[in-house]
Amino acid sequence: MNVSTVFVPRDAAALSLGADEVAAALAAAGHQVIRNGSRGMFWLEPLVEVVTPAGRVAYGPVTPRDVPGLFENQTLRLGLTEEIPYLKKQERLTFSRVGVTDPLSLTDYEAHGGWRGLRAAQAMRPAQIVEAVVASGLRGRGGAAFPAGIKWRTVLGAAGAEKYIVCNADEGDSGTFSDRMIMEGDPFVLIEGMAIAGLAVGARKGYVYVRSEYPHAERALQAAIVAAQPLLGDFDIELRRGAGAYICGEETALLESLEGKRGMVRPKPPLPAIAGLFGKPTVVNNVITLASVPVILDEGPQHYADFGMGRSRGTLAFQMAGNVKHGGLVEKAFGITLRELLYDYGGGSASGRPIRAVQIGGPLGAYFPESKFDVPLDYEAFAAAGGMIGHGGVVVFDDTVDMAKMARYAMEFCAVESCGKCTPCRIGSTRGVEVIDRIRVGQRREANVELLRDLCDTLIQGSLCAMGGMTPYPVLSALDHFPEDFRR
Amino acid sequence: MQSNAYSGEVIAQSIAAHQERPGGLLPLLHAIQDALGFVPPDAVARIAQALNLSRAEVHGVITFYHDFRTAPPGRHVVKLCRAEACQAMGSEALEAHARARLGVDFRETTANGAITLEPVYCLGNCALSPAVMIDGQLHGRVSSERLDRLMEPLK
Amino acid sequence: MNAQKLVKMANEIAAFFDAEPDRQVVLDGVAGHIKRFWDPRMRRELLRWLDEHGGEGLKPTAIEAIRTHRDELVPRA
Amino acid sequence: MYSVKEPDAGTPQRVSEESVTLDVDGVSVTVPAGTSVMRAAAEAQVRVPKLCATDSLEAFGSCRLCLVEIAGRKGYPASCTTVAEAGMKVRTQSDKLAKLRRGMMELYISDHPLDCLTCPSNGNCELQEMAGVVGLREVRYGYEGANHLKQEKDTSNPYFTFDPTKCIACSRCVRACEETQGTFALTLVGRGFESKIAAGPTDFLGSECVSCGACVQACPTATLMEKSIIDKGQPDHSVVTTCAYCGVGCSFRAEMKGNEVVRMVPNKDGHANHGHSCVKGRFAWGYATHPDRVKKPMIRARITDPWREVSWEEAVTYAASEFRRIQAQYGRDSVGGITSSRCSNEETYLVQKLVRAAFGNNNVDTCARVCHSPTGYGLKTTLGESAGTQDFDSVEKADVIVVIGANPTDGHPVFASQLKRRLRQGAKLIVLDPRTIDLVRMPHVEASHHLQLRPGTNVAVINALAHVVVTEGLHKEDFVRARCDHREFDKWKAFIVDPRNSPEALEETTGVPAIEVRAAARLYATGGNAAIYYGLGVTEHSQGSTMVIGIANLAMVTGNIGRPGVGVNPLRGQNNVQGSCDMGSFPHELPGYRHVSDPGVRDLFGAEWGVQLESEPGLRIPNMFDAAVDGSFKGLYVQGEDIAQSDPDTHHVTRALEAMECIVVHDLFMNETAKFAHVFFPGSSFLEKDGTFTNAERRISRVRKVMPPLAGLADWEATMALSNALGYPMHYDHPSQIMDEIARLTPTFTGVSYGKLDRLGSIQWPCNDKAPEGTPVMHVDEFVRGKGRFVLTEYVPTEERSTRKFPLILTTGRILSQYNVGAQTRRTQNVVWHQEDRLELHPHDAEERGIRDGDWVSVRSRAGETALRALITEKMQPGVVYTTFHYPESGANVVTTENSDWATNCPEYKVTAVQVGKVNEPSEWQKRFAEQARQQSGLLPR
Repeated sequence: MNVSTVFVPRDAAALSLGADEVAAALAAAGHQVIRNGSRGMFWLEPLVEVVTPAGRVAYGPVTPRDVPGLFENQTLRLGLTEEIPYLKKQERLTFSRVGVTDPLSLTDYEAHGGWRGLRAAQAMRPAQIVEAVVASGLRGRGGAAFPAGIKWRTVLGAAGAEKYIVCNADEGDSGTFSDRMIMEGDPFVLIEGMAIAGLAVGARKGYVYVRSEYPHAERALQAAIVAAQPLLGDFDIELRRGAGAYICGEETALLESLEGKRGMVRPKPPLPAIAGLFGKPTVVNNVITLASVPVILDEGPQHYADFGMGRSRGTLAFQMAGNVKHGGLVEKAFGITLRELLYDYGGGSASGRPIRAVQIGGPLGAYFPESKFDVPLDYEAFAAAGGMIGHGGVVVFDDTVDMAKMARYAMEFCAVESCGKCTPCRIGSTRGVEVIDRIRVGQRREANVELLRDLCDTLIQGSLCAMGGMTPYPVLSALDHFPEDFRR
Repeated sequence: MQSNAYSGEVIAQSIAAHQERPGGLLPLLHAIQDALGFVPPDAVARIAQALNLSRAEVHGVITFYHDFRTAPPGRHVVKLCRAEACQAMGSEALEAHARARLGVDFRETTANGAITLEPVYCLGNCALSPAVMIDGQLHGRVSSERLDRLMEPLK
Repeated sequence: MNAQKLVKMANEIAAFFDAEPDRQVVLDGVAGHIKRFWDPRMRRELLRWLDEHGGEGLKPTAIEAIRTHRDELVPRA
Repeated sequence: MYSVKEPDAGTPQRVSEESVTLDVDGVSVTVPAGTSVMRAAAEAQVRVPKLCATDSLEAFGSCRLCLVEIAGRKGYPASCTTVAEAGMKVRTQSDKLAKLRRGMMELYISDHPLDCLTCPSNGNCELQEMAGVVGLREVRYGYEGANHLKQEKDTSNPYFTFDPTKCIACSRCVRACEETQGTFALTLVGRGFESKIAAGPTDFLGSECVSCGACVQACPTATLMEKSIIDKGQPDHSVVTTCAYCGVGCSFRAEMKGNEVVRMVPNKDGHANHGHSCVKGRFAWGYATHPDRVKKPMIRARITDPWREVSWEEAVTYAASEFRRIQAQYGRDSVGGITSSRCSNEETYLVQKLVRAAFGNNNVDTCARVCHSPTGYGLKTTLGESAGTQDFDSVEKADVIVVIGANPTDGHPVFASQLKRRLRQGAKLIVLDPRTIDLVRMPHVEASHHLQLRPGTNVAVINALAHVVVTEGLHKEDFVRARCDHREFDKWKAFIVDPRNSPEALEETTGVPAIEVRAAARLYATGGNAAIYYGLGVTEHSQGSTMVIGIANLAMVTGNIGRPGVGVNPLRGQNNVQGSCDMGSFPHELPGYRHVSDPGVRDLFGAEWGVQLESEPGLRIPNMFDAAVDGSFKGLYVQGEDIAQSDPDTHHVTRALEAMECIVVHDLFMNETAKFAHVFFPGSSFLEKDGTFTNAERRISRVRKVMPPLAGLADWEATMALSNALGYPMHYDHPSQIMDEIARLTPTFTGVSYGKLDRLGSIQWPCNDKAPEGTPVMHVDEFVRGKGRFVLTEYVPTEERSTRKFPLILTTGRILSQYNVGAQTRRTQNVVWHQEDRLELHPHDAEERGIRDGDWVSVRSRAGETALRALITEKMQPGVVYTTFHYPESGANVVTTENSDWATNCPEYKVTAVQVGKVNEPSEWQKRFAEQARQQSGLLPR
């Protein structure tokens, strides 16, 4: 077979299915192998792309055994990558380069529109940068959905020579991996976004707090930081590794952790924007939020704001996971319905059985039954339906799921990961597990269900942070939509 | 003795490398654990002294984060994801299988010191559940059979 | 009283005031201090030492100070 | 927690120019900006339920009991962490809030033992109280669930227990250890449901805990609980009084059952301590009722005779007749008295009055002679008043803090906590000390400069600092021109700029790198408000007074005098050092520091006392010893001081005491001096009498009687009886009358009275028509002496220097758990922290002598020899050794010499040339000491 240029992802998910072995086989066969990020079509991984005059042609899923004669293999051939409907129908703004470029190649990055946002920002006054982000309507993609520009404005206005940009890369929600894909697939865009944030608020130091469960992402991002640092002027970025604490995804706990302390949640006020890291004004944004900034500065805020609906502007990187046929990343403008995602993209359940429940927004997100699949994915609309989009994770369960068990797990997870500061979360989560256990074995069921609802109310209204405040959502939604599972 | 001298050296080097970092306690603890597999209890006083913290503070931090061990783990560490996406694809069965196969519970090490089994809450491989991480290497769509194959060489 | 001790004390007082450039201030200082802080029997013994042993062991400053202010240093009987 | 319940506003007070007005449950309340909603509610007499909040600690927001409703805000914000805003409408009670609070309590109680009736904090437990307040009626979770009820109790601390089964993880103890005490010995371990409080990886006794009691104070349950309460139960009433240990003068509530003390808790309203305490004042009060207390007067003709218990009348009559016999035989000036810095102002005043009016001479001195007499001389000479210039709170406005020859974390722990808090807020620290004291580097504290000088070179260093300030033009010319005497300044300037005073020239002498001295000088002169705190490391030198003057010079030349945040602050060793000096205890001064040679002053007192006063100064303590050896001094009344143990050159002191014919010892215990005494007056502890103490910041505070004197008479009553027996009548029904007399006679005390003390809590003198409520900061617009006076401070090396025979320099000090000669603390469980005095030396010096840690070593000087066990530590510099002097058998003062301060005769405890070597038996002196102790105890009544 003739020598050609092939792309084999270095994304951790692709590696988890043997991408390295495939790459090695292709290299052994004499091909020029480029390691790219993942296109986010994980059911096709390892996805190999071959450069042809017509464009990049995709094959997948590929195993080392398929490498000999791969290009003649019609069953694995997927046609032009860009034409694959799953990808073609997406609106990739933040992820435009992910899977396309070599994540660690500065020339690649430059060639694909990299640094244009930063250059634009360098020509603007800080206030102008902030107002551009405000105008774009970009909201925090970590889950809270707070307008990023407003947060920046506060930090810009805050007194003090020393300010910080903190990137929250503690992506702990089950069913999410978009932060990881950026860090592994296009780390420079995150670095560029942080540098722009630095210019906007007058910070010269940035920290990225990466969870320890992401060793591949840590290595990729660290290498990218080293490569890009010379281009960032006096803005310095340092990577810090978490140590196994979901709560450190909560911004104030994350700051405590960055300060070398126990990851205990701080009361707000004071807002981190006023008194954050080491007591200094601090921007704390999620990876996707910061990675979305360069395109906003490059194409202009209006271009970004033109996507989406209502007060949810731009796109969101939905992540489909769990029991779904075509799991992966779908970047779409807000407004798409759950049903479109699950069937038009996801292709239904992986098991082929009916989809019974979907958890959106991670372990603190509500479980939706089939009846709610037509709610448009928009922050407000979703909240109205008793859910939250959060970080955009969509975990699919088929009809074999025991929702009482999932409710129990929600409480168990809270018990495992609670920082232990406030009473409802510290004691309530453990009591929640115990009460659900009693319900499941039919012990004074009605009384215990009532107790469980009271406990959930105490958690929602009384907790110090979202950990305890939202743990009841999966519990109550399970109780409301799948009561039969609590009566087995 | 030999190992003590070695760990002492590691602790000293780690302290030297991270002492000046603002809020450098976590990087320092990571450096020690990356090299030794755990944070020896006798490191606490030295770390406290170096960072001008109390021993109690350092102890408090070590015990807060589940990553940090105060005793050496097995030669290999197998982490099973317990989070929702993996549960949706049968991770509980995989858990049960692993426990039975290794004869240990979570946070325990096999009698021959080969494998420590640990729970983990999401590895970011949720589209390829169930996910497992073995000595830092990620694996997706892990069936019981596949897990056995992966653990075979570790025993 | 132990004269040696008193001599040592007087010398230490003299050493402090010796830093003064103005001699009169030095002498007033030394004598004044002894008068203000020394019990009569101590002053009596010091004067005796000056008379009977020529102030042996005393620094010149101390001797001069005591001599020039002798009247004030003599305790009233 | 405070058992006799005090109001708790929940969060600390805020100070602000602007104020906000809000509405709490329909009540309009105005508070300073920054105040929490919880505190605002408290101001409006609305009590919001709470557990993790207390007004001594910053808000934490963990218990979630204090949730409220605020109009226009969603959810239920915690009132402790929510800042009050103008126009806020707050509701603290509603059905919803009641339900939520019950929900919280239900969770708490589901993991708490149900043993209220047998719990030591029963009736005084915030958890119990809150359960009642929120109306908890059932715990639907049951009690079979996961819990913390199976944990071990930690009883390792001698004074309090830690029972984790009762812990609600509110972290008040952890925060108190950090915010209040600044030790950081406590932490939460684990997380979530598994969160537990721990003293680090060990038990309390083995931890970094200094047993200050702040955590016990802060605990809302019985988790941290005094053993005395566990043993005796809750108190029924409390009396506010003042601690009798160090010069901080903490205000305490003696919590009582009848007339038995069950607990001492620091008083929140205490102006010196603001509710904080240390291990001594908080816990080490057991000595007051120790079996060793002598309860009956005793007399004997010769010190080799057995003691005979007699009535007060017989004892007093015998003592008086002896004093009169001696005066008849050897002259009026052959007797004298020593007042105590541990006794009250009133008692001290009476003793000096007795000496001056009844003995008819000025042979009165006080133990301040051997600690801070140079402070009196130095500050009076330069500033015009023999006292520190600031109040303690002033440190909270200091930007640069200089600690010279003091070890606050051991000697003045409660002030040290306040100082450390300021350092954590960013103030800079400079330490001048031969030893690496804890403040040089400890958790969250680090000195910018540690000038580790050689003992005895203080004056050289202070001159070098001043030299840098002036030669580099960093001094405040305008301040000096406006406030100080120009002629004296110009003379001083010429002296100080001389090259011989440069850091470079003195580097060899002091051992401090010139560059460090220069950096420290620049920081002090240019770093903002700069405050100097100093201790006995400054005064107990042959140039002690010179050093105090040098410190005053430096403060004046940099304009660091006369406002909050600056000043010259002596840290007084004992509770009433300042007071005993104020009360005219010095042989040359009448109360108010007025010289006896001043006829006007003598007439004033003479008229009030109805006697002719002696115009010549009397003997100072060391002079008394010399005169005794010399044969012209034969009788001594010594109240509350153990001169035989605390004064230097023990051999000399012993000879003097043996030469006397009547020594009356007035003390709580059979102390070392009593072994040479002919009459023993049993003393009364601070719990057994009324009076006042004056602390290091000139603060006069009340001491209140909580139990009758064990021996029948309070000290002031005994002194009165002795005076009457001497034929000089004294009649006071209550110490308040003594204070009234002091006020009549002393311009700086004119406005002081018990009535006003009760009203204001405490008063800092001067208190008179010019300052009716007292004077926190002195020398504000002008110095007490008018113009500030610069005085030349030539460095004159001490004659005590290391030689081939005595190559090391010994310096002495004290330790946190023990106090002075240890008479009190040795009779408490504080001994678990310090069972013996050790000789601390540097590994290098130990190596050279083949000494291993714990070895017995002899310490030899030209004065004498003793033996101690070695403690090898890097805290010492090579060539310098150190010991404490809390145990008589240690004989630290057998080694110290007769050298003393040129001006005041304050002993040079801090510099003794010694040799150290391994031995395997006690020294000759120690053997004799043991023998004498055996003999004397044999002479005590069975």
